[in-house]
Amino acid sequence: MLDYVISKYNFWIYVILMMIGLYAMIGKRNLIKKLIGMNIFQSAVILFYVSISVKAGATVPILSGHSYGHGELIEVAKYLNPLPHVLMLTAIVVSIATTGVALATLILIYRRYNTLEEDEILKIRRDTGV
Amino acid sequence: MKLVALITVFMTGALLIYGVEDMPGWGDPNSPASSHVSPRYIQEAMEKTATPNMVSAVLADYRSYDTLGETAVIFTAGIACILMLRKKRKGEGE
Amino acid sequence: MDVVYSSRPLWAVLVSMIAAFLILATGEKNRNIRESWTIIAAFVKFFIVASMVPLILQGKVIEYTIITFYPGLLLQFRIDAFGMLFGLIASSLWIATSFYSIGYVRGLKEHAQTRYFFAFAMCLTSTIGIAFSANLLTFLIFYEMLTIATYPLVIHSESPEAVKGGRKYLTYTLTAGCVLLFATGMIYYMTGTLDFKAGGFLAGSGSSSVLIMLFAMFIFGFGVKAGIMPMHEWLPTAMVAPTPVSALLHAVAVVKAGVFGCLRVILYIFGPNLLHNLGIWLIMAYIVSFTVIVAGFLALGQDHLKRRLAFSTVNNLAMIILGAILLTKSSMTGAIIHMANHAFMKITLFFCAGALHVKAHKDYVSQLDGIGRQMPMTMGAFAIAAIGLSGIPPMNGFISKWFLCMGALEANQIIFLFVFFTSAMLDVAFLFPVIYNSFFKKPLDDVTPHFDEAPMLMVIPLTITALLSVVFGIAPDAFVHFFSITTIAVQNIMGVG
Amino acid sequence: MVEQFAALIIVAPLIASLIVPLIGWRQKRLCYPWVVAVLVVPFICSLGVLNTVLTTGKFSYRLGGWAPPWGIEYAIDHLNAFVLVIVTFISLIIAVYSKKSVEKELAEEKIAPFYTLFLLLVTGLLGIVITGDVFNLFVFLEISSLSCYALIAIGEEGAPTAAFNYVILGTIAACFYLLGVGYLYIATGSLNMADLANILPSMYHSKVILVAFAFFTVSLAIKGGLFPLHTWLPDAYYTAPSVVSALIASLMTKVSAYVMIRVMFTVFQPHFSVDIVPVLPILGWMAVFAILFGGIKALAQTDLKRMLVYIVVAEVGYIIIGVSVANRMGLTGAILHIMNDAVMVACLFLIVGAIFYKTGTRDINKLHYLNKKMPFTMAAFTITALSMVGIPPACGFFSKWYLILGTIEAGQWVYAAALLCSSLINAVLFFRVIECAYLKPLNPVNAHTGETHMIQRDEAPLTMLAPIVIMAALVILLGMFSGNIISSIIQFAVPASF
Repeated sequence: MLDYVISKYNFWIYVILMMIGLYAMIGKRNLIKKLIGMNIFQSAVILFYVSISVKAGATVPILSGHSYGHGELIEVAKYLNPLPHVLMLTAIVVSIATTGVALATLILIYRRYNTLEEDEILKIRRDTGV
Repeated sequence: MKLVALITVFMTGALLIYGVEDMPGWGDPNSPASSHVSPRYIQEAMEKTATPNMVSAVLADYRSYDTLGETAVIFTAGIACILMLRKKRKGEGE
Repeated sequence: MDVVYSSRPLWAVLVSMIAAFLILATGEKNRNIRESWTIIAAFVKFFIVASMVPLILQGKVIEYTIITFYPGLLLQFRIDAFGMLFGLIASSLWIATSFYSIGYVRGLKEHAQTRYFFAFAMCLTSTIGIAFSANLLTFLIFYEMLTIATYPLVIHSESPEAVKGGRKYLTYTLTAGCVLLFATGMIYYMTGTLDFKAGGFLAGSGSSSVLIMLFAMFIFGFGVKAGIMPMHEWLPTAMVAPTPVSALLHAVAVVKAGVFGCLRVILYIFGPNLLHNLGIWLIMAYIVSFTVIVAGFLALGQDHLKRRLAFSTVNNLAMIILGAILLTKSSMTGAIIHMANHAFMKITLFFCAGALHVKAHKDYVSQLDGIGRQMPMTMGAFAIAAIGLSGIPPMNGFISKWFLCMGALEANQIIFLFVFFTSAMLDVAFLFPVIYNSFFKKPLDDVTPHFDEAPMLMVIPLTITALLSVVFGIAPDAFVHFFSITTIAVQNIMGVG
Repeated sequence: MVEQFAALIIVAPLIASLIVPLIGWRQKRLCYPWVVAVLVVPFICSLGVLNTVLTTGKFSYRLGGWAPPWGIEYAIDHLNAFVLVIVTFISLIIAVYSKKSVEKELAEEKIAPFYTLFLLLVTGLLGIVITGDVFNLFVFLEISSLSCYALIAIGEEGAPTAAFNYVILGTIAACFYLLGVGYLYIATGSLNMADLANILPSMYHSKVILVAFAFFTVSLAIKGGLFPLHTWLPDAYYTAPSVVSALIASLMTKVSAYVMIRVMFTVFQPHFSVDIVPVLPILGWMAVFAILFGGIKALAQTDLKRMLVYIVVAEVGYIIIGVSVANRMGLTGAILHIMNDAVMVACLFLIVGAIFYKTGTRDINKLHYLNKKMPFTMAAFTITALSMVGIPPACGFFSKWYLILGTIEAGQWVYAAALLCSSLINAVLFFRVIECAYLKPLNPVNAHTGETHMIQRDEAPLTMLAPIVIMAALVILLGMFSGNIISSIIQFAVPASF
């Protein structure tokens, strides 16, 4: 049992992170906290992907000097899986872009309501009848 | 509301952990992820793309279309910020 | 059965649709041109329809496929004798209604005349489409179109009352449409076909409880338009519509489409044999008998002339359905021929009501004392039609009643014979006082004591329809061979059964 | 040659979007013609692609020449060729329409970035539809989402809050999707749809696959606005500028529905989605509630646009019902409804935009005499409304017909009842509007305002009216030719195993 838990501890960590992030996104009333939760969530997903690429005993997927020779068979087990890294480079960019757009919306909201507390915004909107 | 959020979160978490059970162990070199598509990248990247860094090779060549999309995402975000924020400054100036 | 492939059915349907758009394009400014489109379309339509009569009389069927939606789902026209009969009624009476409408709307200086004529032409398009449909899907498509095309006519006056009537009308008909859609889907799922077939095609395709449920759904769906109680509520309310619309609604297009649908279901989808085996025909017969009697009594209580006629319509439609559901040869003949006969008589009555409204501004039975002296032609026509409706020879109503009564005897159900008799009595009771009052009672103060008729555009059509009622009573097969067509239709149905 | 068409569908609007800011820098007025001209290209290309698919069957386009599953491919079959045509055509029409509406609703300096994002949004949607790679789909999903967030945020009062809610839920959806992709990848090692479809059947009972499927479903249900995950949708669609509402309301949810069909029946086989996971009944019931909830909420609205927004919620349910009955008829109905609903919803939103442009109001009770003021717009509205109610020969009838046949075949009476109910609710909704617009005010107090003096015709400008009329005509035409569309395209788009 313990072996089982340890052998997959990368998954437990990302699941916990993801739950924290998701809770912040749904449960928190402050918009900035929601945004932070979003980032935690995205990071959890990124960690999950990166952990997929790990192979025991392998190194980063960059060919070192001596294996530059032509025709020489490259041993697959020696290098990490490069694909998740690539995907996550894209995902990181996406998450930054999302954060940026979300922050821009928050600026718009703050300019209009002077607060980032969801309850207060709702109250203001109710009071102004919109 | 908080309760609903908690329930949702725990359900999601439980679902994810449920899935973990059938996953290959961490770092298993024979897992499908490491054995189906990726070996070819590791073996061929140098030969086909003349790039020792496989991540770069995949990023900029095999899956360069994703990267095109990625730059488009950044461009979108930039323009999005311009669209959303630009007017207000002008408005205040007037 | 020989099948003739021809695009004439399509043109018969399309001509009024084309006219509708021409009417819309011409608009309010060129009224005479606009009206001429209506008239031209009405005549062209009638001639196209009539031109196909000889083929029908030879026992042939005319078919035209427009679009195939899916294997077994076609938009297709097929004219059999029964469809032809309905098409003939609708298209011939449209001519009369067109002239009459022009007189009516101009006489009252109605607003939104373009919309009125547009909707009218669309109504006729859908009605002929219904008459010529080869299958249930095509039928349904035109049936729903008819629902919508009639709506602008019901709310024509735009008064709160009319809007309310319109809402009620839509509520009833659209609900019915949904039920029909579902029932049609069921039939397609069960049999893979929707083609009407004389004598029915459903036998053996499902358990009897499913079939009974389907039958109930269809009767509900079509019964709404046909005014079977208790789904008749919308009909008297929709009386706020202009009179030519009421005439069209209650004599030709809408309610007849409902009845036509009921008959299609009874005779061409389920078929006499199946209904006999299921045993629901008798229940159904009792339900419509109830409608026949109750509608008659309700008509007695109405002072508003158009409402009185509306209940008379409910009464007569139920009688047609009763004839069909008795499932005997004579009763079917009676039912089908009564569709035509009732149309001519009832449209005359409504025309008369409209003429009274336009000329004398009278809407209530109690106001009609002595009006016969002012408007003898109108009231004469009214008298003819009323006599016919009561089933007194030599009017055409007699012929239908005769066959219906024969049918009741053939079916060994004496009780329905009494239903027919009672209904005839009630007809006399609620129509004859109108005639008596208008001719023999002392005129009211506001009645002009000398001849002062409604516009000729109104009087001539109503005279003609009244005369035709007499002609068809003496010679049921005159002109367009209503009787022969009916006989062929009945033979087709019974031949299979 | 035709293969290059496939690439052009994405590349043309993407490159063009880069140029829009430059054009806007010099001359703002030129942004509009540029966008319209550019959007013609993907439309023509998608027609070419559809034609190729129809004549020679499905084909794939390898980006950069790398063979799948190592590289990314466009996998084009009947289904996405069909959806591509819908997306390109509707975005083109809405672009044509946009000119006046944008000029009125947005400040001048926003026009160039607006059109840039407009093109990017279209690019994103097209990218989602055309790709054959699950991760690539995510990237384009994000392009479309990001541009969508921004376009919504610049709308009227309350738009930023609505947009932020959408950002949060949209990101949850995107991350769930990404998790789904990750789980699939960890189990199979592949990202290519066709490759996945080959590998997956052997491991259908793996829990990883089940979880991946669950995450895909939830994610797409959020993106598609399926009840009860629709909470972001009404506010976002309502507050967005008219043009944006039209574009996203007609296309976003439909594209999500497309992806759902793609994932359920291409990546996973119908055997899995239908027999192994109990997801379809759940989706079906969600759809039933979506239809009823959307309809009832719509009934409570007095604002025309808000009413339409809730109708969109209900219409999503239609498509999902078609998917969830999982038979040939139902899916035919669902795919047909993707097209019909896109056209109808776009038309309705365009009309509301035009009414707002001309009268400044969207209040249903203030639409009196609109038939005199804007006869063509109202005629188009009537046609589309009838189609929504399901009156033949308008297209709405036919999708409803196939959907109902599907539910009957599956023996799902409740679904059928929901569909029929929704017809009636739509009838109430739309006839309420039609009554207000066509009939004299019922309230006698208002009667004197319009009774005597003639109402002048005051129709929307041609750039707005022409798209509306075209869409209304399409509503009828697509209905009339639904048979041809089904027999030549949709019957091949439905997975063969049904």
